[in-house]
Amino acid sequence: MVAYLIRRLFFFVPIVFGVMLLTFVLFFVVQSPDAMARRVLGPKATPKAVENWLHNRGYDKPLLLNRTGQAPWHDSLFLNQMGRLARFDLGKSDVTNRPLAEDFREGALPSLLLTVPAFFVGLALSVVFALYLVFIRNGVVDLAASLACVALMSVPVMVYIIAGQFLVAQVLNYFPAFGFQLEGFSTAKFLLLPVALMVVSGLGADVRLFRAMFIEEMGQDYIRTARAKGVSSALVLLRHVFKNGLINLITLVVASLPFLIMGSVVLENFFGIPGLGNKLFSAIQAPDFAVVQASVFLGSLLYLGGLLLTDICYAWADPRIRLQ
Amino acid sequence: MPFRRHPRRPLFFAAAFRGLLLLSVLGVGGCSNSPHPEPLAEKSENGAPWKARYSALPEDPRSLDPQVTYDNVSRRIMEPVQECLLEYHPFKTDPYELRPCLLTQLPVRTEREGGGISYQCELKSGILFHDDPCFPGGKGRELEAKDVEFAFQRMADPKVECPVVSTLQDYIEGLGETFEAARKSGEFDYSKPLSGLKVTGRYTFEIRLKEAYPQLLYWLAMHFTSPVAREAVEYYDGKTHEGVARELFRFHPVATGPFRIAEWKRNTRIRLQRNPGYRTTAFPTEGWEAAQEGLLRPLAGRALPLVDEVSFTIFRESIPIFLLFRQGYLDGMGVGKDAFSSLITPSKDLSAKYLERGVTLHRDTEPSTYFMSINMEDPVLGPNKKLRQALSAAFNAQGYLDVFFNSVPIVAEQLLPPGIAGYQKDFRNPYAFNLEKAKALMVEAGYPGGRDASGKTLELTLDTNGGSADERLMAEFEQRQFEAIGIKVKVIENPFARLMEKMDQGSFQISAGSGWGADYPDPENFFFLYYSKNLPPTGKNHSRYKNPEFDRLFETMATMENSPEREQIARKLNMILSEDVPHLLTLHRSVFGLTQPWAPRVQSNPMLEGGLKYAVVDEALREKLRGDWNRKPLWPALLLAACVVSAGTFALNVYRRS
Amino acid sequence: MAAFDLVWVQNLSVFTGYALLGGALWRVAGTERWKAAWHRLRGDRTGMAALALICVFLLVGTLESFSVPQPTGSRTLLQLATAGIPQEKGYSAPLATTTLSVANPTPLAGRHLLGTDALGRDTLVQTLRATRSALWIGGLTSIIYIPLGVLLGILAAFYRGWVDDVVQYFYSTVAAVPEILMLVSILMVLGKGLGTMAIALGITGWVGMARLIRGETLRQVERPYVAAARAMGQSDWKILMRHLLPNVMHLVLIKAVLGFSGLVLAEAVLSYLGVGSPVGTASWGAMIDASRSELSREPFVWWNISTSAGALFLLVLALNLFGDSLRRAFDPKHG
Amino acid sequence: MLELRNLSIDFGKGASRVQAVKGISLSIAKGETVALVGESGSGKSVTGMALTRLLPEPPAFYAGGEILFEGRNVLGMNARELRALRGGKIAYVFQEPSTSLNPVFTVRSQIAEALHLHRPEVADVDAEVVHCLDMVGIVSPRQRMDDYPHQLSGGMQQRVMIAMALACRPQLLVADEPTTALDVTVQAQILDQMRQIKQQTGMAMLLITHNFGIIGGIADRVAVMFRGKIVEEGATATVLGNPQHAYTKALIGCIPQLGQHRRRLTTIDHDALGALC
Repeated sequence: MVAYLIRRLFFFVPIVFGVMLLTFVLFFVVQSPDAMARRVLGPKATPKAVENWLHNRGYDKPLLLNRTGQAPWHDSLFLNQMGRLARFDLGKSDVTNRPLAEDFREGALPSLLLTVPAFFVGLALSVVFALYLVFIRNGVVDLAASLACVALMSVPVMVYIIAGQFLVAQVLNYFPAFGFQLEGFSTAKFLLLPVALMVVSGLGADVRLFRAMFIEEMGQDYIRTARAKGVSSALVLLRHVFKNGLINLITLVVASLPFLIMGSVVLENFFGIPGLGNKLFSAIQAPDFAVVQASVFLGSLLYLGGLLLTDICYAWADPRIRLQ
Repeated sequence: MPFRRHPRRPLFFAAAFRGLLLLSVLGVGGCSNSPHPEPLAEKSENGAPWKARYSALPEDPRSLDPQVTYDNVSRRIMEPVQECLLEYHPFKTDPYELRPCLLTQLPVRTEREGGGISYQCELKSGILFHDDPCFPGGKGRELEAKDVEFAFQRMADPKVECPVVSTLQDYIEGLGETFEAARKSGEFDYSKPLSGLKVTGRYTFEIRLKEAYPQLLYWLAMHFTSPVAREAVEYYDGKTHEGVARELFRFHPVATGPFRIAEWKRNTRIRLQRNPGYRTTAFPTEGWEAAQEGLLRPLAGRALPLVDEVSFTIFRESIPIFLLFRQGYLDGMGVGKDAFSSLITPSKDLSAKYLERGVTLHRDTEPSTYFMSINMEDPVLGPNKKLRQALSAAFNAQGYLDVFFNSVPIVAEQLLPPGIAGYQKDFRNPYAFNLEKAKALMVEAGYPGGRDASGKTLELTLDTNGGSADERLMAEFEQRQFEAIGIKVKVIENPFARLMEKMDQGSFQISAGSGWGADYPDPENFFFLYYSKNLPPTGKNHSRYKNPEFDRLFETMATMENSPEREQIARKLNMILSEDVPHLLTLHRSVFGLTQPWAPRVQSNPMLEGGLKYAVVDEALREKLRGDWNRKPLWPALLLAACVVSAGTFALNVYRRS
Repeated sequence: MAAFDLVWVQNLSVFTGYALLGGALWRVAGTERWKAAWHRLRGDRTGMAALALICVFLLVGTLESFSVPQPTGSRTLLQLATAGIPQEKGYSAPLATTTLSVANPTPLAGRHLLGTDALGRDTLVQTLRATRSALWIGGLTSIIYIPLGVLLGILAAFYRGWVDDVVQYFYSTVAAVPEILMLVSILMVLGKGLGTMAIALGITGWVGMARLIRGETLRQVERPYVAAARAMGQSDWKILMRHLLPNVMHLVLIKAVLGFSGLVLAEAVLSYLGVGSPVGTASWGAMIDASRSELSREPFVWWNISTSAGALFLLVLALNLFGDSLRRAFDPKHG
Repeated sequence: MLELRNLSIDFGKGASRVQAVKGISLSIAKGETVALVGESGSGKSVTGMALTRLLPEPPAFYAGGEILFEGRNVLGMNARELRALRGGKIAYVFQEPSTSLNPVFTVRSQIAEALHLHRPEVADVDAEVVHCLDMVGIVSPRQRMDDYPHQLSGGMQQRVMIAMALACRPQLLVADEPTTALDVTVQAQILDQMRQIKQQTGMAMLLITHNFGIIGGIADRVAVMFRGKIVEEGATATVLGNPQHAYTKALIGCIPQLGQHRRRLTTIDHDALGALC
């Protein structure tokens, strides 16, 4: 097991390198560092200011390899930055000059406070609904629920948010319709609405998916065996279908776990939650390459972490699998 | 798997009931729906109730370093924290007027022998910096002339990245040379004085210019020239922080303004607290409109600021702003497109619902002009003046404002916006929207019905800044305008930087969405956009307009002090541009703003970015109205609880039945 | 004449698309497995209803896809068909008689069943026209990502070894780059457009398909029929095409149908990100995105969002139901 | 003990209706072993599943007739009674042991589940599980019971299935193609084991198979099913020795000499067996 994990970790190094190279190319193919400086400095910036800005951040160096002959070949923008990332130094924002490690540290907790409850509540609800739909499958309620799920899926999340905020701010007034304060237990009152909306907006697709997965499981021979043993339908679902379905669920769900830390763009924007959700998004728009790069770097580590976690959970949940 | 054969029903109901109680207590009971934290204090030093103002901000300021800050958002925080040498009078906007702030009086202009001009300045004595750990004992020291010198040195330091140094270096002595020298050596030497700024005494200094540049006074009312304490920069940007996390100087301004930053939670809020040592300025005793006499007279001469705290909440989406304003949790808001229809009646008044609440509507016009640039070097558009005039006459600017801006802004008839010297109130654009005239001009231009001699339809490209849904619709609108006179328009949506690049390179025909907001209220700041020595990439003459007559008049006007003669020249420049049409004018930006009954607006000078030191608030009225506006009905809680309980019961039954 | 070329290139490509689709269906229609599936599908009333609905969407999309050159630029068949519906000055509610414009409500030139949008265009017509974007994005992207994903997936599982390593490396790398960055960057390089959007979505979309097909092929390769084919001395290519491909085809089909609705929804997200369909192209995504400001007006403009979301709902629903029916029809355990 | 009277089972409704079982009657007495023989698709497995209404409804639909178990109509039972019947009175062994065992539970927990359901009075569950495994001839059952199904061979898996079926001491064991998925030597062992157990416990058995070859030594009576109907029924020896119906003859013709040479089953000669039918 340990040997397996170590081998996987070695496989990850070239992937991270590839991801960073791809990001670099994608970003600087889209816009030269020059264009980026213009965006940051605004339409009134003079060429001299642009040049100075680029120089201060090292963006005036050759992009991939230094072939000017005046400096060592590795003194290029990409390689310098890879070197920095290899030391886990995330660098500073191009726009605000603030150390990014600090930005990410500050944003992680609010993001997690939003996504973790939403994720688990959503997961639990979807699984319960899906199990219930499998229980009454092929009936009228099942069909109606299918329609409802597709309807939930086709309504964009913005509409949920606007409706939800309107309801809370114009009718109920029970708790704030906007805002965020980290202050112990009462933080919850700010999270109630966004968490609920996140759950609702994800529910349709998840219920459909899980229902399909559980139905698939229902057709298996061992379900027939269990029923032949006299196990009640409810227990067949809760015990046999659920545990086997769980294994499929793990591949889908666990890989996305590390990404909870990245928050949710739309919800964080609408509710003023100071999370990491729109970090990447607004960095692409700003544009702030340093932030994009750091986000992608962390993102790829999280993704690979998710893969590893999936492997481990898989081995834990499915007795047939041993990691070698 | 052990399971209970007989689930105990009563237990479930007990739990549900308890949940219901909890919910009722949590929801309907004491839980406040305020998005704001408690104010910083309950009472101010003199025992009066604490007064706080609540405002909205679209994003975190990028930088609060006075020599760097250029964008509007940062300036809104900068303005109450950091004062400038001069400031705009809060009430005099037509024309705008400067008055001393940190200085004792407006700088005195003197001619130097051997050419060059000097301005003699004197700081008020007894002005203190904010109390801050960077000073010995944590007590703010007195402001001196050397702090102004340090600020000017910082402008010349390439590492600081002052955005206006390349403009000012043309006028202030030694600025450009010092900047270049420091770029070469990689290090700026702060021990060497800057030749353009000479400290002549503890409070006095002299600014030396290479040539006449009356606009310098406006620059002294901007933050780039605001004094900076060297201790603060060294303390916050120093290499060693003894292991303690410290903000950079650009996020921790140490200045002399009426407020200081008490709390900055990224992406959430910024709270400013009154600077107890502030004595620099007082409420003006004259200059307001007669209509405001009742409100402002009692305030005249009072010590500033008038509130104890200003809380900015950061909203990255505009919709919640409206909701919180309705709940009474914001003291003012701009009326964006989204909220417009619900607030403003067809006659541009506030709707009755809000009038009843005591809300007031304000209309603010910014000193700015928006237009579409025409490339004068384009082989089709450049030589064909009639065609440009036809385009101008084909564009329905009022319709554009009606669709996209709720008819709030003013249609631009000339390059200069209102309030700037040279603006002609009665001037009408000779090529304003007139479809018949446009069609006639097309004939004169050689394109009757949009077709050239060979019968081919004229095709033009329109470069836009692609992105939001609104921008798409605007592009489609513009396209339709020109199609009406038979021209086929191809829209190219560009990312912002690409559009800038195209405009710099001159590789466009018509570019939508150009505009210019005044750096300072002077005609020079607008007409230089069409000065032929100001071509891209170094300058901003994106239309690549070259007219010797225009250049000559501009050069004369630029260095003149404001006078009737100067206005005459400005008018001539206006006429030349109107006839030559190097741009299609659209609008002067203006917006509607709302204020709550407890926070009446005292000033509306757009150059002040809020003018928070003059702001007032009636705390008691707010408390009362907020209570009235946030009633909590009980029935939804009961309904929800009933739903939860019945769903639970149902699930239980299903389980038992199986 | 550039416009001439463009119109005919577009018309031709629609023809080609249909021809390819028809050819593919013709090719597989003869096989036993597909015949049986079709037989079962015919008995499935929901499935057939969904298929009919999809065909209606296809018809509308096709009408919008064929353009005819006109004096002021080309117009689509659908535009010509609806040319009688006048354009108004701004928003108007369904069946209203004046515009919603607050400044000056003006009488309408005609009645509009589902109201008009900000520029006064009939909402129903816009929604119908937008079908084309949805189908193009779904269809083109599928043409790009399905062959790519299937081929790479099968190759990786069949050859194992370094081929597998390379394929796995590629899809891990692509999957680890955030999708937003990928899509936005590609669209910025290639420019906005339905075609480029399809390319961008295709480049990010093949990963899921490749992973699925690789997993399934790994299982299939173990089956005796592959060994038997090898023993008979068949070439690798034949084994891949004749034995493995047909056996994973049902998965491809189902994934493609369900993926289609995901792609249609993705267009809405891309519009929110500002890289949606280009100016002049009606799209549900753009309509939904515009609703952000429409919904917070008062009285709020609900007809644009509900019509476009309704159309999206119908298409997604039809695809989902049809996907379910297909799954049932191809399920070997059934019957 | 068990009696099917004129039982008909349909699948689907309306146009797509398929009649899987068309009015069959069959009875099984206490301790008796009946073999239900027919080729795949003849409705024999459907009949087996129908005994405790295991078929998913819909698509299955009981169109007519009755299933009487100890005098009570199974078709009229409610869910609770049916559950008591399944596993408790009538237990099943299915064809494919590798898929019929739940892969994520240990052998112990799968057998224990049946015990919990039908014999809650058993105090030492582990001992009972060991006893059951021992009965089906599993070596060192105490170690084996903590294994997961995939850790066992096909034969072992089928033994576990049988042990699970026996755990609740049912009155009737429905063995649906219990040996088809296994290789020939293991088939013989399993059949042997089943025969022994039957003698020990005295339960009745319904052996469903397409293979006449295996019923000889084990079934008392044989019913032959063809296209949803029972075409021939009688004592095993009679039917095997003198088949009346053409279909039966064809089926038996498929397995030359098997009836006479059943002792030689374990030898290599009958390797071709599987391929022939």
